[in-house]
Amino acid sequence: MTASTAPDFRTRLQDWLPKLVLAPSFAVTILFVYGFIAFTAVLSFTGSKMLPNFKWVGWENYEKLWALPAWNTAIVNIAIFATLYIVICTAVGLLLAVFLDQKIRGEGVLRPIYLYPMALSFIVTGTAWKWFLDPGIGLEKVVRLWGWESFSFTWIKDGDMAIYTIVIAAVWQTSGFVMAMFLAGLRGIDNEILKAAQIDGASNWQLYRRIVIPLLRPAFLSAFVILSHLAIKSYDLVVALTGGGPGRATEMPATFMYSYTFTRNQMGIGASSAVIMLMTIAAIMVPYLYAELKEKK
Amino acid sequence: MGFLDIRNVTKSYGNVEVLHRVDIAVEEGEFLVLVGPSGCGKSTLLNMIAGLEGITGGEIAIKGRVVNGVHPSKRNIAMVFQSYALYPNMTVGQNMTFGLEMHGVPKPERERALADVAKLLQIDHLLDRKPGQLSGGQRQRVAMGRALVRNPDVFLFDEPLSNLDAKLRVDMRTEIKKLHQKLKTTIVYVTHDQIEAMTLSTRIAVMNKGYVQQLGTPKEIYDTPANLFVATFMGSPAMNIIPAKVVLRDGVPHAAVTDADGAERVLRFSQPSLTAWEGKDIHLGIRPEAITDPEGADRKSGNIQSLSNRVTVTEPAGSDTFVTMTLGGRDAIARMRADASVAAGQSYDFAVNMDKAVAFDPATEARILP
Amino acid sequence: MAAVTQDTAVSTGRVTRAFIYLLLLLFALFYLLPLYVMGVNSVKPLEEITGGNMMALPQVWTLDPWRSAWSTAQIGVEPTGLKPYFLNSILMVVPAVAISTIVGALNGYVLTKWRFRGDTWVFGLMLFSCFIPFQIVLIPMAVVLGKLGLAGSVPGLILVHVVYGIGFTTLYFRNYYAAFPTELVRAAQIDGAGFFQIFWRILLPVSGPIAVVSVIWQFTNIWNDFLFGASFGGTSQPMTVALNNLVQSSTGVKEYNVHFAGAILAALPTLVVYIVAGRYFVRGLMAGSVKG
Amino acid sequence: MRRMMKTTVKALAVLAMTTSIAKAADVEVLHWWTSGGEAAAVGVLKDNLAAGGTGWVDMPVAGGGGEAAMTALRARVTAGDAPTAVQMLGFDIQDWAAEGALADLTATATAEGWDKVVPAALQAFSTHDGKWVAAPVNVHSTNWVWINKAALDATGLAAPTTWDELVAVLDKMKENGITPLGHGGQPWQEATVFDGIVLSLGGDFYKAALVDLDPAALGGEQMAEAFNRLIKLRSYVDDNFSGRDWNLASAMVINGEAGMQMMGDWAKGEFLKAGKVPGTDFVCIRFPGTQGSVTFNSDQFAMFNQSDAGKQEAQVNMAKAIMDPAFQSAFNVVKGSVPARTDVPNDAFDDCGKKGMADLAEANTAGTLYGSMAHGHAAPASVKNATYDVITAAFNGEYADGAAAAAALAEAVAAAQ
Repeated sequence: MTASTAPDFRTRLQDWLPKLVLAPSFAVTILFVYGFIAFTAVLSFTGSKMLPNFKWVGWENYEKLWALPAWNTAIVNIAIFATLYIVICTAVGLLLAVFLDQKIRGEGVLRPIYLYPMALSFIVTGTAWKWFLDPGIGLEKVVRLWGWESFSFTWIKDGDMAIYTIVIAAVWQTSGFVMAMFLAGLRGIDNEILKAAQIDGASNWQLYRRIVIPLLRPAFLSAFVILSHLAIKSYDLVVALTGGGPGRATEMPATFMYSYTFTRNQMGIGASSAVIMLMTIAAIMVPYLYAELKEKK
Repeated sequence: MGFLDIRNVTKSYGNVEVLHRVDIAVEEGEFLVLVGPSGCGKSTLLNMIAGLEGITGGEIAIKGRVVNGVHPSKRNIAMVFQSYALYPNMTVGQNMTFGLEMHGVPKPERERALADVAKLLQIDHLLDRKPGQLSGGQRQRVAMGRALVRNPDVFLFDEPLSNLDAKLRVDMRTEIKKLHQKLKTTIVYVTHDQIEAMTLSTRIAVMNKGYVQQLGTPKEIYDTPANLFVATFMGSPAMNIIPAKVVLRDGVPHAAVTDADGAERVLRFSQPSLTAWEGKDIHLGIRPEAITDPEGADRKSGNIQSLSNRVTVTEPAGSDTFVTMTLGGRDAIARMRADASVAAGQSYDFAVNMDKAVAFDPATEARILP
Repeated sequence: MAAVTQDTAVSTGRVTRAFIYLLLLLFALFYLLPLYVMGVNSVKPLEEITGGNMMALPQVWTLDPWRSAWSTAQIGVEPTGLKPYFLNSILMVVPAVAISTIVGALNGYVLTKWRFRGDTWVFGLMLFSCFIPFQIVLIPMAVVLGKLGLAGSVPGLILVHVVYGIGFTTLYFRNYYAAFPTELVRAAQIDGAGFFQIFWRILLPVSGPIAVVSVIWQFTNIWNDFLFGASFGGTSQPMTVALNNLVQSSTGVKEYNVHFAGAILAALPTLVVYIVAGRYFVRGLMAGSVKG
Repeated sequence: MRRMMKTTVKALAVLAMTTSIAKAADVEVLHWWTSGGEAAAVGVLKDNLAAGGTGWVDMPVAGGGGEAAMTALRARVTAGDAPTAVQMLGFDIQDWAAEGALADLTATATAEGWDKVVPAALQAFSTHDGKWVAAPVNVHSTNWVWINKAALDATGLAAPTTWDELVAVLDKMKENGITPLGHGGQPWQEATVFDGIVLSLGGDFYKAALVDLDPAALGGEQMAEAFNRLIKLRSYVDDNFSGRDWNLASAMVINGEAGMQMMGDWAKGEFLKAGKVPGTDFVCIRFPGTQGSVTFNSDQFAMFNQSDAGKQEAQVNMAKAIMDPAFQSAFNVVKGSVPARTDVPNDAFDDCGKKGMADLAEANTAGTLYGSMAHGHAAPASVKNATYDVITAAFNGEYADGAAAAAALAEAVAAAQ
């Protein structure tokens, strides 16, 4: 009996290969994501101005940060923006997906129309949006030219309303993508379930409310995650549309962080705002990831 | 030393041992079936033979060569999967020769092997199709063909018939049996279906909770189950298990069964050795076919006992009629000839073949050996 | 009406359908609006824009803004138009998309078919990289790129985009491969196929739908990136930076028609990708990423 | 797969090599002059350098008055791959010099006699610790007002020279049914206007408040008055101002929709481009009350430390080329600004340009040449932006009155320091 219990070379290699293949990605993630997060966290406790330095200042940056009115504006704005953006995008996306799923003629044409905004950066569409929302040359003027003289749409110029114009543009950009996700979810639902529900006497409305929408739960979750991280990261949208204005009424955490880190030479404060943003993202993502990965195990 | 030796094999995931000291020696040409409920460890064992899962303890040897740690492809085995695992992007022909290609077999040789096997399985006309275009039965054949082409030392089957409908399953079962008889290959076959196990195997390993409960020929397993689990798992309808007490009548051991109304029925054992169990509780095991109408009783039996009882349900199954009664507070099933005239609610005199009865120790659940 | 051949088994009345079509068309208008604004103003002379109505069709049609944006507009010191930057973008986007997609596919393959202890942790950690705001990694990234000698070069940009793209691509492929029967992998192993052979011969041929999703996603993200391009592009700046240079001059004359033409030019590749591959996109999403 | 990787790696290596070869003895210039006129102006510099055998590797990054470029610069410097020359404004030069990142040009400067021809106020930015670190290209003056001649004539009043006259003109224009003040609601534009207002309250006050950041001046009564004036100006602006680009505001003045715009000298380009003639179609005046004083910003090229001798030589060549009077003239004629050296002949300049040069020379001699706060030549970026915040808020009516705004300004500046 040839009693060699040691695995042969090829087998050992095959055992290690998967890990070897994954290792670079993992290492890169550890360095470029977590290493950099740690770096930022350290910076947030230093007196870094234009370039990083490591003069320890304790919690000073955080104290300064929370004392800044602009940061508080940014927090309020992101709360308003994220809520409206996620809710409206989901609603519009779902509505379009459900309607598009009714064996619509021309779906092949409509779908790319709904989807294409996702393909464009706001560097590209920012100016067009700015114009469109501008009362002097945009919607307001056009509607007035059409004869509705009293029409008024001056949100982008109004410190209290400007944040809602950002919601409009953001919804424009991503609701098509959300639509695609829901559409995929809808197409994945077993037709027999729908037939069964119809035989049970459910009206169309009941059918969707009681059967279809609950079945779309995974799509809802994916949409929520994608939308919430887009909301928190939203930067070029704000820059292109309002530049943070009127005044600083549309300041958001991402624009705030960028300006303090790079244009105001207060890298320490910028880093502390970044840390708070990251903690917020983690607070949303970690429970989701945990639940998601736990279930699939 | 067998052709395929499984020696003291254990498997653990972390601290949890899922397979406990399995010891099986399979001879060349043998058809071993691993049967058991899901989660019993049978698939794990099969995967370990295949090399798809590591071995925690013990050894597996094929043709005398210890294969622990040897890559699946170097064990000279072939496997047929439950889902057939046909590569969806390849044609049937490519599917079947993929293994040979991977092993560096030259093309002409591959073509020859493919042609032979395709002819054997009558799938020549399917070779250019994709798996998606095949019916369930055809896929099953292709999956087997893929294994056959390799001409391996050991064939491993992982519940290959469970995705087929009832009729096809029976047909394919016969087909596999024929193939085995023709090719005399060594097969390890996993199933949870005890009929497949009985019909196909030359030997069966009944598994539960990571233990081999019993290893034996189908007849051994059926007639002399090692314990309550094997007794109830093998056979359909399952063996009737009735709580009873051993009493001595005229120095001969009898099983006393007490009904809910307090009435006691007594059935004489054929095994004198049960005298030692006098006064103790046992579980009496009688297969349905050992409880019959008096005319249908086994004439070779030396110990037919009469049992009068009320019929609760009758289920005519065409060839037989199954009759349910209450015995010792439990449902017991009798298997009558189809023309036995019996109706629900009636009282009836059943004939019990006590030669086929077995007794189990309630504490250990093991069969009390004669 | 028999619902058998319908996309869904829901049948709707005539009035409802009219309403649905109306609503869908209204939304289509809403989505098309900015594109219309850009398109219409890119074929007007400048006076018409600064003086007039942005929604109106041009009185004088001209293609000069397009010509100018493509080949003669001032981007830096040279009046090169966007043309040369287009090539820079392609040189960066193609390898970056290819590498991140392949790496994502391999990762997804390992994470679903070669599972090991702690693999979900590894995946979770990698996934989080999708969610970090890129502004914060700028400075440390610059340090690392400098150390690697990749600063200000196309390979450096590719590295950056791959690093922050693999989170998404891994997610897509992992979800997709999770639904792929593991038995096939086992069968291939028994057939003697190695780690890479299984990947190339068995998994990759059926990864079409999810590869489309991954490619579309990566292509648009990388093509549209400005921050990394401006910071790490060095002398091989991508299209977005050039477009930004064209559009964002602070103290010069603003040629809006050229800006719009340039914007559409810069967006063309992504637009084409979405329109051509859009149908596969939904299919790919269906196959992978929204499954629970 | 392995083969593919190999080819990719090879291709990348080739790419990397070609880029590094291209850099060898050239100047790599990071700048944000990307629009037609400006870029053409820099092109002159490029051609001059090429004539002397020095190549030019262009790295333009536009956006937000150099903000994007500065971000890119930070990334480049952190990566240890600084460009050879970078367009830079005011305090950024000082900040980078303080980091020790800039090359020393003193030898060249001494040989060429820069300190005699460059105004002292500019030198304050071009030198650090007595060493020359940057070569100034131009001087923009920011306290200009551009008036539509027809609109001014319609008021029957003369071009204003004091605040009260300005208000009178603006009121009259309002009566005439046009928007008196064409303005774009972006922080830097509001700050530009504010610069003019503060300067009109006295050069010393400007220096005390915005340059020296004296808390008393920042929070004092004069500052309250300045904010009151700013708030007053808001009433002459249409409701649609916010976010508007400055050149759209210029267009309003050009079209006669608006009466005047308060903007730096670069606005002239818009008027000229529209075919308007200075003196006949539009009038350029100093912000009322600031004649004789100039707030400026100056584009300079800072040279970053290079170890390579070839590159150092290229830097010197570039610095010399920038300071060449012929280039200074050619560049500034195109750009609308005035030369950074005072000995450049004004033949090539138009009326407004000549006036700008004369004003600059006058202010330089009188000591009334001040760095513009709005354009980062009065205080460091953190202070500048904190100031922006208050100005923009005040302009948008977020403070009850000038005094409240002044108090907020003093506080914000203190916090940012």
